[in-house]
Amino acid sequence: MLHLVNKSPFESTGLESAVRYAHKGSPILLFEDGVYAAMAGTAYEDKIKEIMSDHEVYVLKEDLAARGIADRVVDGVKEIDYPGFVDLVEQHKTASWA
Amino acid sequence: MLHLVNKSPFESTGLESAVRYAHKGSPILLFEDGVYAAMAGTAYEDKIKEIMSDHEVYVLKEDLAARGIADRVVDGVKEIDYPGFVDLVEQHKTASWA
Amino acid sequence: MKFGILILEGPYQHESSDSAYHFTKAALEKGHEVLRVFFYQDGVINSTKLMEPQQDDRHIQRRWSELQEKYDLDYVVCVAAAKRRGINDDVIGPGFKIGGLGMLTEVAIEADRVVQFGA
Amino acid sequence: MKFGILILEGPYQHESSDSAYHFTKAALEKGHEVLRVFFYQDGVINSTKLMEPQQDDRHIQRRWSELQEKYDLDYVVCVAAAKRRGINDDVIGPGFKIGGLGMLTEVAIEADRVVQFGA
Amino acid sequence: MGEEEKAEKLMIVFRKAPYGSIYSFEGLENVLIMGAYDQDISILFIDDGVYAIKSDMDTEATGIKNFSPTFRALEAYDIEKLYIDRESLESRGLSVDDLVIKPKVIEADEVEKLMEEQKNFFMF
Amino acid sequence: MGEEEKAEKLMIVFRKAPYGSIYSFEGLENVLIMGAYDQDISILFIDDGVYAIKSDMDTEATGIKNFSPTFRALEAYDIEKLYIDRESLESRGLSVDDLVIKPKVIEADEVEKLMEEQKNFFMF
Repeated sequence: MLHLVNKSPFESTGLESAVRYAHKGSPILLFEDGVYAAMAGTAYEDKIKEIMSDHEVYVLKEDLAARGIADRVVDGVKEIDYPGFVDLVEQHKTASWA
Repeated sequence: MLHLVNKSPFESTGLESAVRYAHKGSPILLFEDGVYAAMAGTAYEDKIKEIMSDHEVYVLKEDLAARGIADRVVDGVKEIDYPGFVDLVEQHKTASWA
Repeated sequence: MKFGILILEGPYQHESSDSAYHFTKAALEKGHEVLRVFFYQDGVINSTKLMEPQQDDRHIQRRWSELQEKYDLDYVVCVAAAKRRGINDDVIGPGFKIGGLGMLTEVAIEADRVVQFGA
Repeated sequence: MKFGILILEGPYQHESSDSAYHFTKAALEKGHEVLRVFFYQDGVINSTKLMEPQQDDRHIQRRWSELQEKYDLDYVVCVAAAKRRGINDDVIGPGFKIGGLGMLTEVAIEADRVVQFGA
Repeated sequence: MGEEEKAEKLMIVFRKAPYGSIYSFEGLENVLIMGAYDQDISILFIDDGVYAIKSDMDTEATGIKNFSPTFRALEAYDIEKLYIDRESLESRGLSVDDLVIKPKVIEADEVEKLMEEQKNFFMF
Repeated sequence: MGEEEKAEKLMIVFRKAPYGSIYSFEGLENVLIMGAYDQDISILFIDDGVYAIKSDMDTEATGIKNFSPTFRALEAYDIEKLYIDRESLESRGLSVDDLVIKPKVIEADEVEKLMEEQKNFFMF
């Protein structure tokens, strides 16, 4: 199952919920304000790295660019665009942790 | 300064922000989904008790009743109604941590 | 005391517009002055007379309009925010008027307290 | 693959309606079928043709209407949610229609994937 | 699109607190309509959604419609597959005795499993 | 209500992330209007609001209007009292060099003090 997270990890517990319920191996896609969770150098970086030990973490390029953090992505996070987002949804049932 | 918090502490970091910036002695009013932070027996109870060592914590009765938790309030939290809310705002400048 | 009220969220979706209404009513009943209620962001949607909630639910626009009439209140719906969301002079209920964002600054200058409701 | 799209938040206030639009467009461009876009909760406000955003901003209703025309899509605005928020047949833009919540259940039955956007 | 003949597995997930936002109310409206379609419906309560079925709600002073009676009526709609996440419940100071309906208590790792079993599901 | 003669201290607080919601955009519109009233205006960035002034924003692919140029224009409006919370900035992986404007970095305990000094303030 693909888990969609669209809220900043500094403001909302959406990503924590997704991770609590996601089985090992289930991918997580960060978009909208959720992309801040994929930013290097933040207080959340250790947490996202821990999440990446159990899950592929994807981040939406369009939302990274809008926020000026396209060059600050934590190593190992996979950047995708909207067509890539569609492909992921094609491969997985999808839960939205708004 | 009076700090207004209207989001559940399980969903949002609004109360944490309020507490980070609030000076010792500044009151906090929990209303709307914020009232869950004043509920006894939750995983948040220790945290609200810690907050109460530095701040008066108020909770809006109308929102407690709506959620069926009027009889579950942590000891020491002060219950007020809308007229009491107005009185608090009269006494303090007011910040909204939505 | 002179209050100003700022509402940032729409009716029904969030409790904020209910809270703002109950607070405003309580302030008036205590004899305070409410200089202006300013509807901004999705708050502008509180003003539409086109809303038709279920019979057994509150009618948020009508409730605001009745409060306005009773206390002769000043309700301003921000024009820029309203235009984005499809709110204009043809759809606002009695007692609301559309106005510039400067009218929010005026409240900040003149009110003893501005209380904001949202998100 | 057959997609259904569910939108729960209003235009401009949240990025969700932008994300839903870009996703829907990308799915169509990849050759997928989009059985229905269902507008629920504040999502119903995406449909109002009364919106007039600033000249240099996107026009969210018009963008949806153009996509509908290009791909002959089925857009349903939930009647109960719409009535609460002042959205009715007189204000919806081209390509939108107002319909019952059952039409969301139909999508859940028939689509291979329903993707929801909001809050 | 018309009605299908075979029953599909569909689920509504409640995960937001009641009254602060309309999510749980409009989610419940969705359940009632789904109930009329003769499908295989499940309902799941997780996160703050467990608060949606707390007993003793009295919304009169807020002016907002109390939806508790509607949750109580779910059985009349033959919706009987009700689940609730133990950790969400316990961390929020609740037990099944505090609720207006009595969902089956499940563990966190069953949540994704239930979701995966559905044809489709919605989260409110 | 008409314009006042004496300047009042007014403040806008940015505390939400940009683009996910309209809070920062409509908060900025409010700043520009306030700037025309000849008052004593301050701006404060805390929590996710620090992200509102990150440099290098490129919103083209999202279709949303980029408001960075408007923040850059604040000086032209004689709005020079700009503050930012150090902890919010650092915990979000940013330094002042990453920002399109250069607010004065303050500590968390100065935030409430700044708010208290105002006649009124708004939080977006």
